[in-house]
Amino acid sequence: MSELDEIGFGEEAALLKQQAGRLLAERMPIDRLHAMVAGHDANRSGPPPWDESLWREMVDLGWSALALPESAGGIEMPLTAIAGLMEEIGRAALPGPLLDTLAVSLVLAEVGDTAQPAMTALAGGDAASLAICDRYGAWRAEDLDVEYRDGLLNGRAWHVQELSRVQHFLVAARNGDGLSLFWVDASADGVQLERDDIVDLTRDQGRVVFRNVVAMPLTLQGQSALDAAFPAIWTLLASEMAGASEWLLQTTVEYACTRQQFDRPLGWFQAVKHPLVNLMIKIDETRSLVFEAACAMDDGAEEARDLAHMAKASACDTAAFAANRSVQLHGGIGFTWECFVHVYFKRLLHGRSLWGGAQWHRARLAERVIGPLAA
Amino acid sequence: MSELDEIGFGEEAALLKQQAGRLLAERMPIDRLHAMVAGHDANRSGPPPWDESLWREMVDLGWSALALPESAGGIEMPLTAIAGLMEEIGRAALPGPLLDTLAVSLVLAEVGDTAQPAMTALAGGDAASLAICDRYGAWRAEDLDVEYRDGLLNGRAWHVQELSRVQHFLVAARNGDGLSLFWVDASADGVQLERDDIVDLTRDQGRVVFRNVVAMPLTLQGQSALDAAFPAIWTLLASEMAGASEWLLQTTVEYACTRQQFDRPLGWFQAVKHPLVNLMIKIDETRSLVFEAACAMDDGAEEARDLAHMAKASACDTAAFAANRSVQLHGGIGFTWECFVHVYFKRLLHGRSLWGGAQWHRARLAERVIGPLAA
Amino acid sequence: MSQAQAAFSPEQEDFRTYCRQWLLDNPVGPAPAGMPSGPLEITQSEHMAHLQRWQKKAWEAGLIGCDYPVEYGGQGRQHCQEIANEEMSRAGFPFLPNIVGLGMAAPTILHHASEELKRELLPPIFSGEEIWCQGFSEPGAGSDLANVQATAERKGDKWIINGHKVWTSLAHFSRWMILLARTDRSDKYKGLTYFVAPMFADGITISPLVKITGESGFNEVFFENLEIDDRYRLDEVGTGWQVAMTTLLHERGASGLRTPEVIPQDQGDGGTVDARSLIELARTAQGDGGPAAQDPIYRDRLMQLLIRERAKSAHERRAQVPALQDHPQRLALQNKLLNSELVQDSAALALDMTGSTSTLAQGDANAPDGGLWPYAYMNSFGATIAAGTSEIQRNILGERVLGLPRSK
Amino acid sequence: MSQAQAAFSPEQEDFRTYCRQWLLDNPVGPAPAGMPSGPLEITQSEHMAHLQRWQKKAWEAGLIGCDYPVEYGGQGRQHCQEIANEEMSRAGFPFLPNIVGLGMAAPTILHHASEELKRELLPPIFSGEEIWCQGFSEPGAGSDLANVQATAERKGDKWIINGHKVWTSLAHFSRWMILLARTDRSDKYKGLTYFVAPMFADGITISPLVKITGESGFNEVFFENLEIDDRYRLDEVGTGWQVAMTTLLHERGASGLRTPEVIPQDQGDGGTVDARSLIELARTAQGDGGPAAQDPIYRDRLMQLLIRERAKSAHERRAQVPALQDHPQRLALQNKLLNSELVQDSAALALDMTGSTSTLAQGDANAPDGGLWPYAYMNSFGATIAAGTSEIQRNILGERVLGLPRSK
Repeated sequence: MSELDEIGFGEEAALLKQQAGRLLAERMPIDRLHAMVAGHDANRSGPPPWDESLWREMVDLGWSALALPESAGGIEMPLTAIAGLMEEIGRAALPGPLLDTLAVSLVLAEVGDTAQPAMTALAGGDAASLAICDRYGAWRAEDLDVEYRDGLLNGRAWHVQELSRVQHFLVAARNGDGLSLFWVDASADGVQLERDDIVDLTRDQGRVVFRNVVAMPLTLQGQSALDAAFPAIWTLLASEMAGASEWLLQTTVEYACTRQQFDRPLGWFQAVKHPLVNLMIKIDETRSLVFEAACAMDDGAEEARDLAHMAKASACDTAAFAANRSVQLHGGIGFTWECFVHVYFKRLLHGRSLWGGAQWHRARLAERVIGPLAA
Repeated sequence: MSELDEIGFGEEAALLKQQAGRLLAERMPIDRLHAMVAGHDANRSGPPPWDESLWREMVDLGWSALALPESAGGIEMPLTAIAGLMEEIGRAALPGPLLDTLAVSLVLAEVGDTAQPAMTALAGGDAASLAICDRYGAWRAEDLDVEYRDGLLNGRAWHVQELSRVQHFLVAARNGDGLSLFWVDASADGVQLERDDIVDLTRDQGRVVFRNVVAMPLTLQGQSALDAAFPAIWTLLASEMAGASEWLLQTTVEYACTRQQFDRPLGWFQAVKHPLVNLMIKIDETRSLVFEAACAMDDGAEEARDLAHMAKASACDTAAFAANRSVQLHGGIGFTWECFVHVYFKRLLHGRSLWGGAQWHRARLAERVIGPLAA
Repeated sequence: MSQAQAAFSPEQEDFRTYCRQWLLDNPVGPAPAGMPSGPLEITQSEHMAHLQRWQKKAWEAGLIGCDYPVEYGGQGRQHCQEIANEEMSRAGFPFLPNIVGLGMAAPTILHHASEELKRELLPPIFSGEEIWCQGFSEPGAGSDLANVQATAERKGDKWIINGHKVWTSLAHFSRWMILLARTDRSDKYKGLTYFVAPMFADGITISPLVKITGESGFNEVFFENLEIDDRYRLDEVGTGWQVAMTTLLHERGASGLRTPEVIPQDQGDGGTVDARSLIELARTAQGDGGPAAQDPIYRDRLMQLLIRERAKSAHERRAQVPALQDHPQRLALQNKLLNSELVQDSAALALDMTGSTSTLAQGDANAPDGGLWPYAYMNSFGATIAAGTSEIQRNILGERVLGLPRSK
Repeated sequence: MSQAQAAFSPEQEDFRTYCRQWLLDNPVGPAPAGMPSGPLEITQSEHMAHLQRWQKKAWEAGLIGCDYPVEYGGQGRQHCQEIANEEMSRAGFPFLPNIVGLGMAAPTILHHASEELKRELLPPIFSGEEIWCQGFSEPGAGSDLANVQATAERKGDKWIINGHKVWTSLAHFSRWMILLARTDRSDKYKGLTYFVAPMFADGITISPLVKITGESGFNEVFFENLEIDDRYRLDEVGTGWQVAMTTLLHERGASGLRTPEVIPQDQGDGGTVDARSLIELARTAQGDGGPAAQDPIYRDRLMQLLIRERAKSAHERRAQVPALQDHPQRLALQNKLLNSELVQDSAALALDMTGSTSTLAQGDANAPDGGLWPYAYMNSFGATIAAGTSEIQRNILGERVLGLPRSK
């Protein structure tokens, strides 16, 4: 594990973030991304396009192993550093299973010894995704559609991200009264992928159907492994959303500085300037909470879980506001594919509902801070 | 009962509103009101000042009897007309027990024959106020502090408006499992008035303490009489608040047109102009809902209660926004007694919490429109 | 009988009875598959043809354009269009496809065109036989509409048009365009002239723009030496800005002359963006922990929208009482802003309530209400941007109604 | 040990130990009755005297002004004031009354005054013996600060001051004022000069203004031929605007030099406007139907405020990491806006939660938290208006950080 500097974001972390920013700007500038995803949207047949060779390169750089323990062949960077990287991923609206593979790593790290083979696969460069949600996107044992009985998985996991871009799924299933976790190959017998038709042009979402899939639990304490890992996962997603929101801010500011109406640049008008400032304030709120949450997790601080709820709640509100105002302030052009705002708009609306929306996170936070709601 | 015109607001109503506007502008312009209430605030001893002779004149004009049935010597104007009058009362921020006397009339009209003596007193020019609330401003039987037993009232009614400006109280008390209503003279044996020290400079609020006060129930069905009368009461209060909010809007617009900063009138800046427009929109929402609610009540339409909840919920939000923005947009002067905004600011904050705030009214509306919350 | 109905004249009441009967006698058969939700979303000729057929039938029955004079294809009635609109809406009649023609071109032609043009152009607008589009906006003239750069140069009795219009809905179906062009570079406002341009002439290229939703729906229109006759000019040379204001007044619903239109009714099928549909959605939609209709926070937000929506319809009655208003245009000029922001906020709430299922697109079998809501949300920006952005609407309200100094 | 603490230097850690010990050894005795909640609310001499005594003691112990050079009454330390602030705040030390002196006058004097003035004026600021007030705002110069009309006319070695300043907090206790005056009518910005003015001289009339709360707290100050020595001028004639910017930079908390201050701690007694106090309030406050803490809507609103508050404190750590920022001033310049609007919104939520009891004034026995909340709400507008309104703050952020064109 690399040494933390005093403040929680060391030179290594700064270099990683810088490297990512440069690589993505060069390899997947928004006009290239747009050309790639726009082609697909017209007919919507087959999997949504992404740049798999860029992904391989990211794997070679070690990014997909950043959250794996060193003991499992991973890099085990501080979460602050990984969150910094995710901000750049968001800024580029990059399609691909990085967030999901990191999320799976974080859960596996909570599982213990039985997760070793799975971690080895990830350390070797495989990608994985969480297959843990019910049809409403929640992951409580009693609601899950997937059930484990007599050594077999049956049912359907919903809202699985990066469906056809990963080699493995970390599956949550009802097992008696509890929730157990399983490691299932995407190509295993009885596994079938059903693609969702989604609004977001950068993601690949769908359902994984299990029909008598032979499996062995990684852990019977699935709920507590998920609970332990999710604060870090929320934080990474929040960071990614902050990065995408920042792209919208900067792009809209740029447009407001050049676009002239009434012989003035748009940004001269307070009706444009002040909402942009409000957006900046919201983004900064999210970014600081992300950093604070990541620091708290790296430190093992008690407040970490609260901060993660705060970060994701903030990210959701920031994303909604960023998406809304950047289309509006672009005016007519923002309503078309002539500019690229819509790609981020859709990606942010997607991220907003993933793994809990703002209101859900605030309700969880309230339970912790105020105490439970009386029944 | 006067004839309704086709649209619900006839010539008589228009004349009443006009007459009220003229009378109040002449007799209680804001500088006079301010001089009157500002003197009191310095020491806060004794009852807050008001113009009792103006009140007598209003009584002589019949205003306090507008909601009384003709059969009881009242004028029985349509609620639309009375709401129009209340808008002018709000515009003038007029201290005095008009709203409260009207509210009591509306409840008495629901009570039936036993209310005749009380209605006769009001028709004769007396003023009255509701003494129905618990310490939190609610009026459910189980929470009331006042109890009726063996012919005697004991306990304390909270948040009684116009405490020392009325001759009678309409009292709600627990009576066994139910809520009964009583007619009690302010000067009756065992009645004691305790004045609240309040923020609003135009109202006189306090508690009425009952110690073995001899009383006979007007009705045992007090809850249903209150329930039947409250939609009209909420509508009148909402109208009053809309009038006060409109005064703040017009006053702030005027200031924004004259005050110069950066060689421009303030209102030239969109950061000032757009909030004022938003305030106008909110005020119009309240005013239209008030009128629609009053029409529905005059028509006996089923939607009346829904509309009254909407009107008061809207009035509360409008009031909060009006108070907030008019101080802010006045800048430094708005933060002082050099301008009169603060009088309306305080009056509106008071009205906002009276007889249910925005959230409470929306929760009641939701019960009616969506259905009850499952326990 | 409610007071609102009591305010109708006997002529109106008779007309209502007539409309209701006609609509009963002429039930609308099944529509072609995949019908769009509104006129601006029409992309297929089959859908357009279906809608045009029904518009023509209703016009022949006297339900469309009925407040216009008989010689222009109307019925010479007074305040009857609102009755026809109500009855058509209630009957679930198909929406009228010629939205630009009916709402913008017709009133502008009525006020500013020659007698000859009125007789020529108005009847096929009402019948729906000639679809219209609008040629105001340009890449450099959005909110700043007067910045129009497309030129009209006089050449004898003709005008030569060159330039580039954008966001032109229905251009590919249109026979006519209302066109704002520059005839004088020396004065921003007085240098504009208003024309009606034949879209069937040479010199016009139409190229579709992709909307945020991924659908094509409007277009860019390029003029290259389009030649049009001087008789297609409305009003005087140099008065284009004033004429355009007539158009916008009607587009924003702020005029007395009611536009023929059919408001899609909520049929409990969740097909409309209104509070009732949202409440129905809330009964099933959930993120986590039960349906939104049982969540006090969503209940509160739903009631906030319901209140805004109900207030908007309540404006109609109060607008008829001068004693309850401070400025004659105060309610009318709010119309566009209230409608467009209410739809946007409603769709946003639906996205929140549907949680993870809000990610699903139109066409996905598991999408709530068939994927209506994310598309309603995206499309809502059309309304908060077009015909004067919400920011411009607030300027207009602040300046014209409140009397605040002009920001520009 | 948290990372935040690990970031302190050994000198800072030693200093913290010293502060903590001193504060333990010097417990603050009981205060006079009716102590105000902050420096700007001080109206009684008795309260002022009590606070001045404690400020002096802390200065003598080296806790105030410690990052300033020794010759100016400081200790010549580095980044130690924040330590002293934290420790004093934690220990519940009384707030420092000389807020204008410490936060505005001292850094301005340090950067712009002559050596002689620094030695003369700075030590009694830190000791609290000389209270300062600010003479920037005028009836016609609020947001448009450069519109100052008070004049300074040169007369040999003297300046003659005439004019009218407003919103002057603490004027009646002050020995000095930082004064912005016009020395040239021909140029709005370059016509200003910055002085320090003795409030004990002839030619000054102080007249109290009543605040929205009904309390007096600040003043109007009238100058009638006040004569001051040229040595009281800061920097050059005509550079007043630049000097004032130094003052405002420090007032808005956007500079590196930390102001000595004590942040009142929430002692569970609901005396502070922060999320913790609100949550405590919510456990008892109710409108109808149970305490607010059991109402999902209030819980959600409470969490929204808690999140804003926590993010604000999280800014401090991120501000130290250049790699996590896009613009060096981006977080610092938000400080004033975030603080003032958070307090305002928090107080507004408290009013909602307390329902009918929110009508009760300070002094009413039944008022929640002694009537704190309505007064906190009213006073909050002081902070959203003074020292650059929230509207001006948004202009500054948009222009300086985002690089948008200047609105003025």
